Amino acid sequence: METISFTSQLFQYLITGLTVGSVYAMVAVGFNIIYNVTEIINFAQGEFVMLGGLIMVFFHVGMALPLVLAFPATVILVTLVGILLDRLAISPIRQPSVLTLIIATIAASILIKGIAMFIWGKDPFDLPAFSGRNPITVMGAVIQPQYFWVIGFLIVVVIALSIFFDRTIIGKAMSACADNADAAKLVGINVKQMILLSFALSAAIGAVAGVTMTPISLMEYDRGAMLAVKGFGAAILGGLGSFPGAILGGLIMGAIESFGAGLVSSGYKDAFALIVLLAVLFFKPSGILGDIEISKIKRF
Amino acid sequence: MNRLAQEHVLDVQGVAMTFGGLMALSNLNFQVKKGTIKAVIGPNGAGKTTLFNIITGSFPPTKGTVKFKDEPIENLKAHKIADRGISRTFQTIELFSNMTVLENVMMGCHTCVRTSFLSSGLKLPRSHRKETEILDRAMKVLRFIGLGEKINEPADSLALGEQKILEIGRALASEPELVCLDEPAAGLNETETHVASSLIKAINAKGITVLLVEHDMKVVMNISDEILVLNYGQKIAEGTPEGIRNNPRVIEAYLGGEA
Amino acid sequence: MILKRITILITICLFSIGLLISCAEKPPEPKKTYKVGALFSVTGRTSFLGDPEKKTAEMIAEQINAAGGINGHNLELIVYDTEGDATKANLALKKLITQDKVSVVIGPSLSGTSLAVLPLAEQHEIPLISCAASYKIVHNEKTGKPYKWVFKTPQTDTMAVEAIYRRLKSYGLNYIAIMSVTTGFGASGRGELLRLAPKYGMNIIADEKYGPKDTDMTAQLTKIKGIGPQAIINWSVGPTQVTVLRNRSDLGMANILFFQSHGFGSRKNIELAAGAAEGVLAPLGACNIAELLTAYDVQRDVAMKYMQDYKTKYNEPLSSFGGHAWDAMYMVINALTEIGDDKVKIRDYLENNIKGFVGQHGVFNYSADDHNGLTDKAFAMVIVKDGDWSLAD
Amino acid sequence: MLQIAKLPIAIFAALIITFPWMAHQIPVIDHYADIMVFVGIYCLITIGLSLLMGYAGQISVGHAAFFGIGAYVSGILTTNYGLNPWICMIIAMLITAVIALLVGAPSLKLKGHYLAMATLAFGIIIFIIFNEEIEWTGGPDGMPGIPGLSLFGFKFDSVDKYYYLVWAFVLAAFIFTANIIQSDAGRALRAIHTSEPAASAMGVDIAKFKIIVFVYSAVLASLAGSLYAHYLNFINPSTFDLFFSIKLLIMIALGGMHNIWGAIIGALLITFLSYEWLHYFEEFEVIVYGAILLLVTIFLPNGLVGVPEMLKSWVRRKN
Repeated sequence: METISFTSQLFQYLITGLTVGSVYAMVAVGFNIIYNVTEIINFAQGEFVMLGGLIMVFFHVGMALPLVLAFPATVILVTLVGILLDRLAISPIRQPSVLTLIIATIAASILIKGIAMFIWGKDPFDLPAFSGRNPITVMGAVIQPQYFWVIGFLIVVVIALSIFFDRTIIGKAMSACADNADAAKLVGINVKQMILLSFALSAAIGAVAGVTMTPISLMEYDRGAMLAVKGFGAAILGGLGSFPGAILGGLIMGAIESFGAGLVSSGYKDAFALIVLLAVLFFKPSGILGDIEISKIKRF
Repeated sequence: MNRLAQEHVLDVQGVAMTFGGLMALSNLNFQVKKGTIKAVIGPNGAGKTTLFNIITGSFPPTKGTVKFKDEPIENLKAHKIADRGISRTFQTIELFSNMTVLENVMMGCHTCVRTSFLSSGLKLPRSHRKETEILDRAMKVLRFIGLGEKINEPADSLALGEQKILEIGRALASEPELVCLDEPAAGLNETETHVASSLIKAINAKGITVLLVEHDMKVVMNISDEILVLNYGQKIAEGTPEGIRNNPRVIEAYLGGEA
Repeated sequence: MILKRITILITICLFSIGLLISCAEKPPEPKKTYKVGALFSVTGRTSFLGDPEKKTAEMIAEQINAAGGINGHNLELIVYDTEGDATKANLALKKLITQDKVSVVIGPSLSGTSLAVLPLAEQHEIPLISCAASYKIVHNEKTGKPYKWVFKTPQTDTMAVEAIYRRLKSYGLNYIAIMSVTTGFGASGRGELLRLAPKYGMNIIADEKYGPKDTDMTAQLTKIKGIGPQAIINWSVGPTQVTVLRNRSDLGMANILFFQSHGFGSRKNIELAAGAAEGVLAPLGACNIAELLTAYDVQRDVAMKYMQDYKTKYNEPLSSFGGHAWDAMYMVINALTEIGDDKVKIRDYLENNIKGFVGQHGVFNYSADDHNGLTDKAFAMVIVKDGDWSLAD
Repeated sequence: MLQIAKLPIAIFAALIITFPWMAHQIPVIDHYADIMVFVGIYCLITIGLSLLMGYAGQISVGHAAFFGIGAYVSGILTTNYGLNPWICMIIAMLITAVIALLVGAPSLKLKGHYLAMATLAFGIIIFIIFNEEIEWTGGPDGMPGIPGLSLFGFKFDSVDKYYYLVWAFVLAAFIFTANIIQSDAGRALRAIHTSEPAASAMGVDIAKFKIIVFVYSAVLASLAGSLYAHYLNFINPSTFDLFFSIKLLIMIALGGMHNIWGAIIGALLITFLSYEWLHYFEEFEVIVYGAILLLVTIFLPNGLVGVPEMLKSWVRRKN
């Protein structure tokens, strides 16, 4: 009987954890983009991921578009959904309290889920892996080529975002809104537009996460909520508003789940990640890389 | 001016405060005599509000002791200090904007009269009696500060001057021995400033010790018994208004030719 | 004061709205219909059970009415969605009984919801045919007998587990790893796997779990790989049972014998597994494998007809769960045809006259001691070969 | 002065008392009394949550866990140990209070989204425990055979009897909570909500107040859980999952957070929507539900209790 050495097992847990964690990290990054501009947590973030996966299936499998066309088409379509979300659900709210806005995003997520169920039904869908399904063996651990795509796209997203926020005028304007919306208004930045942009951007990132994870884990209409919860956990663990924090948080959550399932108890694996999260919060109330001073300025 | 009592109600010894390496206060010593009005002045960033926050328990000092009526209070939480008899106002108005004028002042009575969760939930006669008592006290304070007519208006609908007065009233409702007023005249017009100064004097006349931070030199010189001057977190002078007016270090550091 | 009064007014309005909606929906008084109630988890996380059940039941009701009803009586099927929620199931059953006045109830789809409404059926004395797996539904632990008013159509987990264990024993394998999803379906299967292991001399050397929305089970499988069992048994439904197969094949564990539960009964799963399902074994009921049945098999005709009807009507492959509703529906139709819509008579009919009933999931023989009525023959061991089912023998 | 008028409470009580009779007069809403039992159970939770969220300004996305702890403690103690259900109910409330204290003390130092995540994490952990500790809880399949309630030989064994039992608790909780809101303690809570520094300068022990309210709302949820378990005679974990916590949040927000009546109206509306009215939309149910929520949040940011105020200001503008 073929077995696997303990070190290889550990390595396998790590690889698996990082891949799952990359998806959480991308969701968490999406949360942060919107949080930084608006202070709200967009609970429909998980639905962007779900839509990314299902729309990609429609383009790539249903319409047989090649990958290079289907991928951007999916991202554009989900971005449009993000824009619609802001226009239809967020910006019409006249006296927004943070909690009202959050409830609005929860309502929107229920609505999107319902529409997705109506369009795609309740069954899961598959997507062919981008570069085949022949796994590679490294140190006794098996790695699906798709894992590289997931982790790779996380890196691409991170680099693209840091260039966007540090080097472009729009990105800097968005950062300004994040720091102080009133001051940003005074210097002539259109805050409403920045909010719209933040929704578009995080929808696009959600779509990327959905497209890259679907070949690994399939996709169905009600996957969004759980991803949103995990991504929210990752964002909080890393420190809300911090992009490196989101990535760190996501990867840590993924790794704890994987190691917890492998080494301790698979039934309690989700609980382990959350217990670690609580422990971190009790010692550092603003998350690992969160700034306590900044979190004091925020209303919520 | 009231110079009868000479004992110290507040005694600040060797207080220092650093924020992440930045020295906001260093080795500060001073006393406040019972029944007097003491003003703390100094340029922006001199550490006045930091001093207030330490005295009222927003955070403990890095070093040093603060004694109120001979008992150390520097490590007590804000609400404990309030219970001991120190109340305060804020530089940026911190009224309870979702409450009426009356409720704001009633809130101030929290230190003296409070009901337990259970007895107020069950509406025991005890809690009802206490509520009446709070109401009486609050009405008395409101008449004293001259807002007796506006008790049912929402606090945030008042004019700025009235809001400042209301904040002072709220601080008085707890029947404190020491009130700390953080820039009571800031942003007020001349009439309002005048009202505020006479109110402060009236408070003092009731035997309540007043510590205030203020930029308006007219107010400070007019009402204080003693003045403490801070610059860069250090005491550069202390004394009577007369003495401060003529102190060369103060003139150099802060007053310039103004006074 | 006025504010509060208006608030009250609104409350009254809300009540009235509810009232209006209810009135508007009131169906015209039918001449004489037989009313059958159904509780399925049509939406929510367990819709994979309730959705095909509802479709099946509605299809059968339509067919019956199109053919002139039951002895001239129209068959009215009233379906409520429980969403897999115990509270909703409880409310819906009471509504079926007191409001809709049905004479028999089919469902609920889940063991949990079935156990939740079981006392109500007993209390209100209405026959209920559950479509859920757990043996607890038809086994009163206090008396050791079935509950008087409750029947069920699906094979119990016990039968599926025994089918798998017997097969393993015949191969001479006894070091096994089990995996299960942390839902009612998985937990109940896991319970039976653990309970029956000693009886069949099975050593469970790994017992791993995963959540119903998990995206990857590599960690659990890696642990199992490290332990090295002779066979793996997985108990889950929905996308996770496909993900498990894919992860397993990625980890190069395809050479370890792999059993799925009877929840694997849809060709879509083989398709979604994208080749990773080859060689996987599963105990399945007749309706999954109608084409594989020999011409002599009594179930062949009913299974083929159901499969074709379902495909024609809904244009999607059959799920074995729909078959449970099929079985329950036809038992009820038989009862209504024979003795009318009296509740007591229906119950007695089910208990005494369902003998040799040829259904989708086996041949049923109900009795006073057995309200499930199936034997272990109800499952055939099936293996995935060239992307399709094939009998394992 | 914040005064909760007595007349509406009296009218409300009268409505509640006569409702089963009224419902039974009209066949199509005959079963509404049954739904109202659950509305009552959820009202117990939302009343506490409304005090916590609307008045003290502290968010909790974990109250389903307290609801579940109440239900499971009652369920386990009555079925496995045969204890008197009323005693179990009190034990459950005590256990919940201790757990709420242990969880609340560190959590309530957190702010905003961090507090939301901490309570959410707590809720999920408890849910996992309900699922995993099969020996105690029966696991995902649930725990059948929980006995009903009776008092001095009087059995609460019909819908109407249980209805009055539950709503008696609701009315008591409502009046208790309304009294708190109108007292010194209620003012202190609203003070904390507006300005923590000012509140503590007034001598308000913020940490203590937050924890008391957190524990109070948890205990109410626990009571609701016990009542739920003894009514359904069955519990399973999925009743107490994250989505129920979110549903409670929606009830509060939809009803109106800054008014205790909002807790009642929200529970009423959401329960009837999801247990009864939306049923008629079949597969569109989820879409309609989402759309209703969204429209209410957009057009009634203060919830349904804010409607009279909106109408008033609209009329004022017209004149």
